[in-house]
Amino acid sequence: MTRLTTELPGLALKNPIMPASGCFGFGREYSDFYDLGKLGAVIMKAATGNERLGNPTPRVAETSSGMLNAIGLQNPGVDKIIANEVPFLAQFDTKIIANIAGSTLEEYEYVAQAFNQTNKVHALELNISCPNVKEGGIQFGTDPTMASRVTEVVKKASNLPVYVKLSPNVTDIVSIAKAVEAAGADGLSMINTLTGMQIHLPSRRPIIANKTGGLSGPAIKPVAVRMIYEVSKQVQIPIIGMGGIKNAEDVLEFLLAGASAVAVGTANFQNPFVCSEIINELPQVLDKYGFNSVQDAIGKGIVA
Amino acid sequence: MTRLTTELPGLALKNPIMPASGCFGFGREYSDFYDLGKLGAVIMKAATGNERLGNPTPRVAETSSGMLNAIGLQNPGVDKIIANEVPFLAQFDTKIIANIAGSTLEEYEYVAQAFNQTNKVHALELNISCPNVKEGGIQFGTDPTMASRVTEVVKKASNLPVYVKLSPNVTDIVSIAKAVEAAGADGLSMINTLTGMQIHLPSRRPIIANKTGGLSGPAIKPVAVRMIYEVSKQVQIPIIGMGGIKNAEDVLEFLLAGASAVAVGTANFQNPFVCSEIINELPQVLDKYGFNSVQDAIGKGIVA
Amino acid sequence: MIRKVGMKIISIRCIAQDTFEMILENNFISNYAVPGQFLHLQVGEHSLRRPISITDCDPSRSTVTIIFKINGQGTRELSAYQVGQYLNVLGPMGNGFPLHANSTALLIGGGIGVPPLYYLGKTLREMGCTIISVLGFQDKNHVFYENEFKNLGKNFIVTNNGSYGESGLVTDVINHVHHFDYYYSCGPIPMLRAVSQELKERRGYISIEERMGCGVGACYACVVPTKDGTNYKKICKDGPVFVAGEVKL
Amino acid sequence: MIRKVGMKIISIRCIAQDTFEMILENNFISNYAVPGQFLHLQVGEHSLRRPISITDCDPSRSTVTIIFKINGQGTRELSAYQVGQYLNVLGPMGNGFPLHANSTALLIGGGIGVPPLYYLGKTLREMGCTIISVLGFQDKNHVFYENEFKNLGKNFIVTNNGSYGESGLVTDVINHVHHFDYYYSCGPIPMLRAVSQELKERRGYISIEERMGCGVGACYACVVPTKDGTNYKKICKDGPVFVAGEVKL
Ligand SMILES: Cc1cc2nc3c(=O)[nH]c(=O)nc-3n(C[C@H](O)[C@H](O)[C@H](O)COP(=O)(O)OP(=O)(O)OC[C@H]3O[C@@H](n4cnc5c(N)ncnc54)[C@H](O)[C@@H]3O)c2cc1C
Ligand SMILES: Cc1cc2nc3c(=O)[nH]c(=O)nc-3n(C[C@H](O)[C@H](O)[C@H](O)COP(=O)(O)OP(=O)(O)OC[C@H]3O[C@@H](n4cnc5c(N)ncnc54)[C@H](O)[C@@H]3O)c2cc1C
Ligand SMILES: Cc1cc2nc3c(=O)[nH]c(=O)nc-3n(C[C@H](O)[C@H](O)[C@H](O)COP(=O)(O)O)c2cc1C
Ligand SMILES: Cc1cc2nc3c(=O)[nH]c(=O)nc-3n(C[C@H](O)[C@H](O)[C@H](O)COP(=O)(O)O)c2cc1C
Ligand code: FES
Ligand code: FES
Repeated sequence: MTRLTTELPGLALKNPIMPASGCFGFGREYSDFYDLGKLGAVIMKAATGNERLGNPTPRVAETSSGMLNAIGLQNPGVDKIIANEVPFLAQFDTKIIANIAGSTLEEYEYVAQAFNQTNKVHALELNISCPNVKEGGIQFGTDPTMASRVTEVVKKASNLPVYVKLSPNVTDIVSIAKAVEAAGADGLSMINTLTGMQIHLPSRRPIIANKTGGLSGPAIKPVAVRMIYEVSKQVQIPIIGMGGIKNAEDVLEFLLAGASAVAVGTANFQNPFVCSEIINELPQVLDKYGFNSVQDAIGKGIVA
Repeated sequence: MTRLTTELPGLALKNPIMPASGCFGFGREYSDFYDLGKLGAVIMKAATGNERLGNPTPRVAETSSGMLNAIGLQNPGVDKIIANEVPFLAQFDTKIIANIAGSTLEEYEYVAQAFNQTNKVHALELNISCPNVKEGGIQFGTDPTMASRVTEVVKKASNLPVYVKLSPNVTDIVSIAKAVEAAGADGLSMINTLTGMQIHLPSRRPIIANKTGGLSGPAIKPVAVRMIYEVSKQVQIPIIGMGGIKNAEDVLEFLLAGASAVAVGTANFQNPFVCSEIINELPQVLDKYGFNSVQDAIGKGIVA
Repeated sequence: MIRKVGMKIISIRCIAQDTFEMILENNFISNYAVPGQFLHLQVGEHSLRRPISITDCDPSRSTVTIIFKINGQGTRELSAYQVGQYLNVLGPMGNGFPLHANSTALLIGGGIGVPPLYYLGKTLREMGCTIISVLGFQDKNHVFYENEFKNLGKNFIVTNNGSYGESGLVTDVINHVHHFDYYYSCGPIPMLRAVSQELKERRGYISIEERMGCGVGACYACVVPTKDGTNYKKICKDGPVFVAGEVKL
Repeated sequence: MIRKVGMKIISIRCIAQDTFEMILENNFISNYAVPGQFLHLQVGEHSLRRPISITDCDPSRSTVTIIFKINGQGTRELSAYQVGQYLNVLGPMGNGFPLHANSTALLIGGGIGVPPLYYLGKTLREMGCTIISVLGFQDKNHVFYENEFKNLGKNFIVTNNGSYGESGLVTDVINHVHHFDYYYSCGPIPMLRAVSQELKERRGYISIEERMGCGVGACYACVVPTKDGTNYKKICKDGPVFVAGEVKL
């Protein structure tokens, strides 16, 4: 198994595979399918300061090789997550990453502090890119100054390593990555969803009640790979890559592009066993393409 | 047929369907499949001041529900296009839109003037968004000031209506749309391709020799619909919509989102008859969803 | 417990306009599924699975019946599957209807809400219940399973345009049915809203539809607000069956 | 003229490791396709079609044979198609090989470059030519159509690891073949480069592969620079067959 290990700040992972935030709840449902201890890590659903009820339904729509979602950060609030969900996940031999979101700097600060006080969470993933939150969430992710401010606040509020999750809906992702690196981010998580819309012809209305939603799934994989490639050449901090991963070959593509670990989102909905199956297949895929280990593949895409 | 007509500046179209730039050459090849006179218009492949040989191969790659391309604007140069290609297209009872590209303002100006002097071209599509041109093409499309400058220059250089083709690789497409509207654009064309990358695992290299390429096809349709919807609410000028259209229902979705006409790109490669088939199916699709005419559907998405 | 299984298609037939009955073989599902539960079907390469209710189970033959209507691309493709092919299925999903032995049950179905009521009615019947069913369809061509429901007890068919059975909406008929202990309803939201309004003094259960992501309770796509609006229930996990009045329609 | 046709699958068989021969029925293609042309196949819902050379045509039976190797997802799916299914095909595409009656032809194929040479050899044979073929494969398990080529004339098989026939590369064998009028070569670019270098004093034709978009000459995806580097040729429309030396490999 050691050929699958990968090491990121605060996250010595037995393998590079983790479910993506929002696509795995807090793990309970998937623990009926396989032992969560098999996973490199679990990224929890976004936590906010208080409970949020999220958006009206429909919240999802299918698109060609992808889906739109506008869940709207529904979650019971950080305190209940710490009380009810973290202890459940902590039973498993896996790392726990808390995805944190907020409408204000103070909210991010509060949530970060709260997770910091549990000693069961291994890292924070700073969601500055959720396209479904109106009050300002999107602003944090598209402006380098805002992005670095929220990063600084969260870094100060906790001792946990902070992975800033970047939005792909920007002209220049490299400048945002550099800004949050300068602000102290320990790593990056990329990409979040692309903003999209689908109109239901019979009703003439957007399918998603929130009008727009975040596009995920294989459709966006080329955008993710491009952005990870571009950013990895320009920053020193490691990247957790995501966007359309379905199988172990996709994982290798992300590693070659420059990711040090990956997250799998939408694919869990088609196949609840997908993360477990990818972990099983990864050694053969490394063999097939001539890599000794995950470590050996990271950033090894040849772009001469 | 009058229920299919749509009227845009300089373009009284018998129907809203046209092949997208770069996906139909200069029409010759497709004229073997059907009468080009059936089309609302033809958008020609990009023309530059001088001949361009484009990028090394491979220039295309397949992705989930889409493709990447980095042709690199290969074309024989505007003078040869005017001498050899425009007269061929002018035989058909259809409108001709010239897609113009350049590395400098002077080049855009030169190409626009040249097309203006023929009296066979009905409109210009200003390609400020080709992600495959290094010398500045991408800059024009991602910065509102640059975008309005090139629009002004082209407007001055010709009497033809100018449709500015916007790049989706931006944080705020509305501000670019508004900038080019203020600079005198007669219409918008959107969207061009999203920048993406795919890595070939056996060779560990990007499949596209140019490394990155433009993502097109059904994968990007939700992004196109969202952007057209957002922009159409904020500008007065009409939009030619494109991005992943494959059938008449997709066309209606773009009309509802706010497009006044549409272009079909990648789908021509799967099915060379696609534009002709869509024109045949459109009346039934209008019936099915209760619209009298194309005109009746434009911008009629209900977003309350 | 939900499992991912391969279900072999044993038969497929068109039973009404755009409406197909498919019999699938799988031991696990046929043994464990209860009325009101659904299957989460993978159709082709579609990114999201399709939730389809269980119409019937026959554990002795290891079969599970579903009925679906062509509603979009996925169900259209499903209707083109061939006998002998396998479907990739998650199931059984969600919670079934509460079952009250020896009671009188009023089943109220609309369109593609009718299928789960058949397995429910059959099961209740076996538990000594008296069954009355009121089934609404668009028109004559869309009516299905009339005989099957007649075999369970008294049955009324209602069509919007009166082309078959009573004319109008299911609520026009249930008005006249007074003797029952529980009602069970499944159908489009406007129908469920009307039914639960009409029968607000009676005890009943409703089964709700919503677009789904995971189908297992992890993604929060398929929620419905609770009556007081202070919380949400997940249809895939807490439902699809709810006590009438528990959630806001 | 290119048409979009439905081609019925008449047979499909595995003829070497990962290599399949498929016989398709279509009157138009079988009558009009010439050696060196290819079909542009739609596989499933893939965004791009797959170009596959014509291995043989039998107008009397209206059949067209293709041979393909599993190279990725599309060819893998193609190998799972069943007899009786129809393939959506554009064809015949591109230009064929120039044919010189009563000459001696040296056919040089590598791997999946071998298939088009069979139809070529058969046609030249019917035109009174003498055929010598040199076919390179990875190893013994990948060899196919040896007998078919033997029926056309003298044949050499070369495998990279010597597990069958001669050992090494096709260039190691063609070195020793001096008596021919024209050579015809199809295979991977490095092989074509070596062959055309080796035989630069001889007259010959090569057939080239490149990733394609439209396949009809409209998108400029599949270009190859001309010898002097001042221009490009489109493989799908100007090729795939070129006079050796005409383009830069
Ligand atoms: C619990 C439950 C039980 C159901 N039982 C049945 C049944 O027994 N028979 C039957 O015919 N239909 C049933 N439906 C509705 C069925 O799921 C949809 O008709 C089907 O998903 C439409 O898929 P499509 O590919 O044809 O439509 P598309 O519009 O192409 O589907 C696109 C996406 O929207 C979703 N979607 C579209 N319409 C609906 C809908 N009405 N409800 C939920 N998701 C939708 C699809 O699942 C898919 O993710 C049930 C729905 C739910 C939630
Ligand atoms: C003119 C011509 C004739 C050909 N004749 C044959 C033949 O007779 N038998 C045979 O086995 N193969 C032949 N090939 C190669 C064949 O087209 C590829 O093996 C096939 O397209 C791979 O598809 P895939 O889905 O398996 O691979 P994937 O990697 O999944 O394909 C992804 C995309 O890349 C393209 N692609 C990948 N490899 C190649 C390649 N080597 N050449 C061109 N496009 C490629 C695919 O067409 C597709 O668009 C020919 C290619 C050309 C250009
Ligand atoms: C239903 C759904 C809910 C999501 N919720 C969150 C979230 O709460 N926080 C977050 O940072 N990302 C969220 N995401 C984004 C994913 O974590 C991931 O970045 C994105 O979906 C791309 O990966 P994929 O293509 O593998 O799904 C969500 C995605 C989906 C599909
Ligand atoms: C092979 C290819 C070449 C293209 N060349 C051009 C071009 O020369 N000029 C331009 O403005 N857009 C070009 N485009 C973009 C298309 O015109 C269109 O905006 C885009 O592909 C989205 O539409 P689609 O999804 O229907 O293909 C090209 C696209 C493709 C796939
Ligand atoms: S569909 Fe995911 S929670 Fe119900
Ligand atoms: S594939 Fe389009 S020009 Fe050859």
